[in-house]
Amino acid sequence: MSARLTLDAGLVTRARELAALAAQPVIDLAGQHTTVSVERAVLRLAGLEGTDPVTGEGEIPWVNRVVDVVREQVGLEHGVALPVWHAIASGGAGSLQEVAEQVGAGTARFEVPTGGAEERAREAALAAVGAGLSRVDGARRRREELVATHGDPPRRPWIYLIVATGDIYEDIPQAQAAARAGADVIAVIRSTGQSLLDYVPEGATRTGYAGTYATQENFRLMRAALDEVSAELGRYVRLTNYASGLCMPEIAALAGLERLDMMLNDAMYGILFRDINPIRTFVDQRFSRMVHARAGIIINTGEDNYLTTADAVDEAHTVTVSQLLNERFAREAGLEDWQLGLGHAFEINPTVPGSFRLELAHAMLARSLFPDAPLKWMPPTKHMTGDVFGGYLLDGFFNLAGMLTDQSILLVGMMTEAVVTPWLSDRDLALRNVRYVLDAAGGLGEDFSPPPGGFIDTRAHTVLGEAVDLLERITADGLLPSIAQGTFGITKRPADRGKGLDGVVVKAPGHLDPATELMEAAL
Amino acid sequence: MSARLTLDAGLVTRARELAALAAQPVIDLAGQHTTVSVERAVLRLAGLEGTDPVTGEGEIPWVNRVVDVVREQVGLEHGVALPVWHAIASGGAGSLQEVAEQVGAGTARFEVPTGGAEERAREAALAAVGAGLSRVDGARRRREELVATHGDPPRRPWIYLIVATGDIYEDIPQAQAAARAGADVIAVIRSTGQSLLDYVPEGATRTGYAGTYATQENFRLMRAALDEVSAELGRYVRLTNYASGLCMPEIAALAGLERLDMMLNDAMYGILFRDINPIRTFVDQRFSRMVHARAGIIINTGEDNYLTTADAVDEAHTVTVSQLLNERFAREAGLEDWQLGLGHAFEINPTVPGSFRLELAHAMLARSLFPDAPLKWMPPTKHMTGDVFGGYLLDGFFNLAGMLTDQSILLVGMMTEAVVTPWLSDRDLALRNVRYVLDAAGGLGEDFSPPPGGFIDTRAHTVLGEAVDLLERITADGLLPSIAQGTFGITKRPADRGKGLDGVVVKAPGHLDPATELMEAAL
Amino acid sequence: MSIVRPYGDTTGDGMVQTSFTLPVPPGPKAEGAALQLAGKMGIHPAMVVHSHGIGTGFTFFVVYGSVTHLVDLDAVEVEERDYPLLSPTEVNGAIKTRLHRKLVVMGACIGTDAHTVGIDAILNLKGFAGEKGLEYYREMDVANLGAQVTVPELVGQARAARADAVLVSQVVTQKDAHLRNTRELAGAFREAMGESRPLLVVGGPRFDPAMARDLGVDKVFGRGTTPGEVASYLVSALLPEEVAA
Amino acid sequence: MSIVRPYGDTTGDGMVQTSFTLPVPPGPKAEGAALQLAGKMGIHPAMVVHSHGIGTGFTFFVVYGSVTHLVDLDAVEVEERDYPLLSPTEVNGAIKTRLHRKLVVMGACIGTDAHTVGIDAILNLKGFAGEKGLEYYREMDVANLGAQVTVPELVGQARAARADAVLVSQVVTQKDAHLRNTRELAGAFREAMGESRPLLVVGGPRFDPAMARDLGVDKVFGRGTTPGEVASYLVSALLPEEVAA
Ligand code: B12
Ligand code: B12
Ligand SMILES: Cc1ncc(COP(=O)(O)O)c(C=O)c1O
Ligand SMILES: Cc1ncc(COP(=O)(O)O)c(C=O)c1O
Repeated sequence: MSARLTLDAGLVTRARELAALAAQPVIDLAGQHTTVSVERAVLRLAGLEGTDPVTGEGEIPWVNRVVDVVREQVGLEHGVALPVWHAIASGGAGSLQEVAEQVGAGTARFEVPTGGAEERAREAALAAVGAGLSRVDGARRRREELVATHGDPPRRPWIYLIVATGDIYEDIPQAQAAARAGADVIAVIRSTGQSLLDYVPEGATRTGYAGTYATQENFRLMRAALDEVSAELGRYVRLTNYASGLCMPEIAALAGLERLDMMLNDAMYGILFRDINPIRTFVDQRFSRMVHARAGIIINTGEDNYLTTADAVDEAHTVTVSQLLNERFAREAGLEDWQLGLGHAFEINPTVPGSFRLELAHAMLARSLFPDAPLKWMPPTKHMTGDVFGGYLLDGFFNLAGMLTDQSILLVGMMTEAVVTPWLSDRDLALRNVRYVLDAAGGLGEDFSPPPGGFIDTRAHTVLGEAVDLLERITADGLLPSIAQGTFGITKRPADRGKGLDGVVVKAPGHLDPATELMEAAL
Repeated sequence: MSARLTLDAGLVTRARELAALAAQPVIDLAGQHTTVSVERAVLRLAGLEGTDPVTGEGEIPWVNRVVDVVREQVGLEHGVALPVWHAIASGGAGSLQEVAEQVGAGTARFEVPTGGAEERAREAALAAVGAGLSRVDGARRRREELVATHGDPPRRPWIYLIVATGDIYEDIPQAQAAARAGADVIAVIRSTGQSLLDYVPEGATRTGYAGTYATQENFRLMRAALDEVSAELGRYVRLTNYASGLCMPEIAALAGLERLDMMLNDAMYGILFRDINPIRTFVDQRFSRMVHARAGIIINTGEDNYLTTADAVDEAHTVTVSQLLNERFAREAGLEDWQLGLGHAFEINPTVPGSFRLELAHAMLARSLFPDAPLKWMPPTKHMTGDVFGGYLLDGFFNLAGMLTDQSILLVGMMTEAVVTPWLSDRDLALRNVRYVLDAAGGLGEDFSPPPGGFIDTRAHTVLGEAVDLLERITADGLLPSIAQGTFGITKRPADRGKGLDGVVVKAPGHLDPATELMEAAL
Repeated sequence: MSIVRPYGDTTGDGMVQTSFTLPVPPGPKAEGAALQLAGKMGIHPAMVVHSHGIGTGFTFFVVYGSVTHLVDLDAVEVEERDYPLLSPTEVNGAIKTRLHRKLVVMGACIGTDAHTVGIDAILNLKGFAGEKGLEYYREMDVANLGAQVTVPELVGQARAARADAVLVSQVVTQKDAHLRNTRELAGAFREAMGESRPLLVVGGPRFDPAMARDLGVDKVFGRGTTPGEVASYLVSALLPEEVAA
Repeated sequence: MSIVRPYGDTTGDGMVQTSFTLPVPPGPKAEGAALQLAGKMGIHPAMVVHSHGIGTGFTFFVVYGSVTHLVDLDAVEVEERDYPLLSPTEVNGAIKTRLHRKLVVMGACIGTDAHTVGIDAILNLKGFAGEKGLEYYREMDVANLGAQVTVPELVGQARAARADAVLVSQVVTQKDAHLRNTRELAGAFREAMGESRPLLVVGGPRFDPAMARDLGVDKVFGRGTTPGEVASYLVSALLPEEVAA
């Protein structure tokens, strides 16, 4: 395959060793903590839906109310499962729903069971959450069936398009139109505010800003619409959303239940770009990745974002380092290589001489370092301007580079990137662009063979070398201090700051998280 | 150089042999005829300028009036030179200008001299035309000086841009703006009607349609404007026009006198696309090419045009055949390889699968077959539509292919190709497009190496093989009958039809064309 | 609903894109001028999202915004096809049964226009978009005079050949050459032949089909015309069914 | 001359390009609708040079033509810079001599907007377009609160720090979020601090600099703003020369 470079095997091995070393302390940390969102995700997997009609204008989900009250009454160190299923197992409530209603009514009284009661609560919790995981397994099997029936896209890269009107009912026809015009994957971006909400909104929503709220109902509606269009097209059209922000674990659970196919899910994005507390993020990450592993969901990591705040040439190696860390965290959580949609991006300033060849070098490095991962390649955004003609051209060269370097998932760029969230016509023009490139230049890989020692090969090795050097420094300093120093995306995030820190709880011995327990057991 | 294919040497040799065989009868024909325009060009080289203020609303040049009256009185079989300089040498007129005035007044009486009178007329004619050729030589030296002073464009391909407002005074600032924005060559397209005018208009003109009249004064004005901008930019900006149509020889002469740098000049374009009589064309061709050879002008041939009427894949080999014929005709007329801007074009329907790779194959075939010729590559026109976004992308891929295959002169495509003659902004956007491609992907040739036996190599050989087959047929049938059958551009042009046939005259023994004689002697 | 607005990403948002050049040097004043123009075009609010100088005296702009105009679909006047589309067999049949001789069709590009690909697409055997050209029609007698034919020449040839229909192509439109040439054509035929002139049909990519009357011809075809449409029109215009009935 | 028109390739030709989508299926009716809209935009004559269906219910158009509107350059209202551009040394000097203490500047992105690159470009040492950011100015005391700061939080912090100027960035504009947020900001400061509120400066790529008054803030900066411009403005607005004199 011409899109592969022959990388220095010693460097590659060293890079992976260092990534594992750097990740380990954080993985240990994740094991020692739980968060409010992990606990809420447990309740969601056990089937608790709906909102408290009274509190907060009826917008607060029952899972939030229950976790908050449990925390108030007995703390979260043991997890929410033991107190809740103790209430049920001990006859205090007939069902999980009834527990919630008691919380609503202010009559719930939780306690942490011990001895036999603990064992009964534990069994009940495992059974309830196990049922939810079975629904997740069912969704995974259903996806496999539908892919078998309708078929996968006929070629790589898969074409990935964004929909973002803020109104699920405008999104649906636009997504269907995009699929008919050639999109293989539809991503519904979320409203600007959602990632910092510490609850998942409910129902079909029409009021997002620059994105549509991620809700279980919106997931369901869009997945159903895409199933319809998949049948029509004879090609399974995938759906993506964001397991990110303060509710990452819950959204991962909802995605598993509603058969989403891919999820944006990055180990550090929330820390860097949403100022979410690092520990909160790493704990939530691990849980959400286990769910994704179980659900057969492909994750998309967010290294592209670094290049919007940092320079894409100077900081190219930070992308590589982050990909290696994301790979390590992902494998540890049970994800397989085919599920690792590691991210990178075409973000070099187009006025830099040789920018296109530098892009090729970076893209081939990623391709060669992660040969089995479904790499996701992001289009130019930072250097897109209001010159929509120049932008359309740049997107065409992005598409070309994506094809030449054998990327797996191509997020299609919009000529209006610097102007507006995509219009219907932008998406259509973007698809025409990518179609031209793939049809006209498909197979050009045969003629593309950067020579060993040439510009591309040399540049790729330079970046790999810088990545190994940085990993050496990170293992020495520790990953959390490195993040605090602004290593990624030149954004500094200390471990003791950031949003959502108050939702982090050190686990007590005997903490029960039935979801993690079941998922780990199945690995 | 990666942009070269290793072509089958046997096929290449055979192709050139056949082209020479096919061209010879037509070269012989050219030697046996003269045309009104060749004769007028002789007078122009001898310095006859201006128009008859009386005839035809003052628009008819003296050269036309003199040639017409000579023809009326004594026929053109001996050429215009002998009767005219006989009139002068015998004291009938004091100067060429006076001859013209006598023609205007109706008092001129021409005769074909013989014996000593013939010899005196001949000497006088050679001296007068020789003075004109010295001015052409002077212009050539001046160009060489200016190139030495200002320098050539820093890189290949040279960027070639079209200006075409119809008004020389709008053209000039637009041409200067284009040069400042990066154009290396400016072409002023001619008004739609000019090629069928059997005279060259005079003076600065402001009333062309979709192009500006080619006049000696317009040439002068534009060359002066570009000299100004060349000095400003420190880069010699070249000027191009069209030695084509019924006045091809005269325009070639004016171009030589006014220091134009390149000229569109094709052996068959006028026949096929202006329905000009084939014999007229081939006679005018040979003369104009000798002038171009002498003037150090680079010619641009018109094979690109075939692909606007014929299919660019099916008829790719007709382009190759025509290039080989143009090469043969050019060399025979004294042009050197560095002057052969053989034409070809990016005109494959972009919806054809693999269209871009097919374009690469065709472009590499031309590059490899004519390694020393400054190939001129034309952008997509036929498949450009009103979708200006798609058009801008296609032009970008054209630019990329031009760079990858090492073309010498790149005529920059306009996104509004299907809409309007280029706007100021179209030209500017087109230059931004080519600048992006050359800056961002320059050097990509290092990574581009179509393997022997691969798609590109195979396709190039297929076309070359088809070209040899067609040349075999043409040598068998004769070039004129082949043109009559619609071999090129699927347009049928019989040798005894077409415009300007009445301007063709069989030369008598003793015919004098002092220009040709002097130019041939200097070869 | 008969009232619509442009659609960016939400029904009724009215969003459009526009670009243009103003003969003013780049700067805040130029941007203000661009906004003024956008406002006059009905774009409100308008955003100048890009501008760059071209040379020293010009600035190019890209503007996005919402137009306040409403589009009334009921008020749209369309040159709807008011004749049935016939197959070649039907066309031949109609000519045979209603005319009892071949239909004489003459085509040309007039003026200095040398673009023959369009008229060839309509006339030549090869045709266009998968449809055969008029030469394929057994019952038509087609003469294609090619390009750069003068109007007097065309009138003469049409008269000599007793053409039933004259088809003229015009592709070059700079300075409205196509409109001028078409008017000249119509005038010359009127003058030379009066009521007995052949059916006059013009075509080309930049014509507005609604302009026939204004130009003095019988029919105008625009971009993407197919030979079958033209053949069908000729039958309906020259051999209306009632006449045959 | 103060009257100009768009320039295609000839002075006064008025040529513009526009593209838009209408919620109607492709066809002659759709083209007619596009021409109607173009006409209402003042494009006359207009050519629909391209159209294609998007899905079944929408059609995308590209239109070229000449606008009849005139642009009156004299009537252009420009938010001209009405303060001198100062170098960092001059800014520091002015603060030192006129204020006798550090100028306290607080920056943030408010609402749900998380785009900090713009405000960072103005505030961070690194700066923008070759100019150092305000943190580089010795006489300024700069606090950058980052993104997704709520308005009440910002008011509180500004009051506590006795900020002289509050700089707010807004990049997301969908559904006019930037305008809504800016108005909320102005209202909250007015309510909390009345006349003694800090100078309010907002910026972002889609703001129209002429809107400051309308939004209730002191100054609005648009795309491409440089730190030097902002520093110079702060000096002129907070420390006018007369006061010092
Ligand atoms: C091919 C082509 C040429 C070829 C023509 C070869 C030939 N034998 O026809 C060559 C290379 C010779 C050429 C030369 C020139 N060209 Co030219 N050319 C084109 C090009 C690339 C394609 C036109 C075409 O063939 N379209 C395909 C046919 C099938 O489409 P069509 O003509 O629209 O026809 C369809 C309909 O309109 C309709 N139709 C057309 N005619 C008729 C008639 C009837 C009766 C009916 C019923 C229907 C009908 O049916 C057809 C099928 O659907 C266009 C750019 C473009 N992409 O459009 C420029 C273009 C048309 N050319 C242009 C110009 C300016 C020239 C030149 C004048 C340039 C110059 N100064 O040297 C020269 C000179 C020609 C002259 N004297 O007229 C301009 C015209 C600008 C304008 N709007 O005024 C264009 C738009 C390019 C540009 N942007 O500058 N050209
Ligand atoms: C980088 C970027 C991001 C980064 C931001 C990282 C960060 N830490 O800032 C990331 C990847 C995180 C991101 C995320 C999102 N983004 Co974003 N992003 C961009 C992008 C590519 C570049 C913006 C940028 O950095 N420009 C460079 C800076 C220097 O320019 P600037 O902001 O204009 O600032 C200059 C001036 O405006 C001015 N200025 C700006 N602020 C201020 C303040 C003051 C006081 C002053 C004086 C001057 C001033 O001075 C600066 C220097 O000249 C743009 C697209 C584009 N090319 O413009 C989209 C864009 C802004 N993003 C967009 C969207 C929708 C989002 C998301 C909401 C998508 C989603 N739903 O997930 C998310 C969520 C973010 C959120 N909650 O707000 C949209 C906004 C659409 C709109 N017009 O409403 C854009 C336009 C892309 C698009 N077409 O969809 N994004
Ligand atoms: C990894 C990742 N997560 C999430 C997001 C979206 O942000 P938010 O969490 O605000 O929805 C992005 C941005 O594209 C991303 O790359
Ligand atoms: C070789 C050649 N000559 C001449 C022309 C121009 O045509 P005209 O002779 O009508 O000016 C062209 C068209 O681009 C051409 O390719």
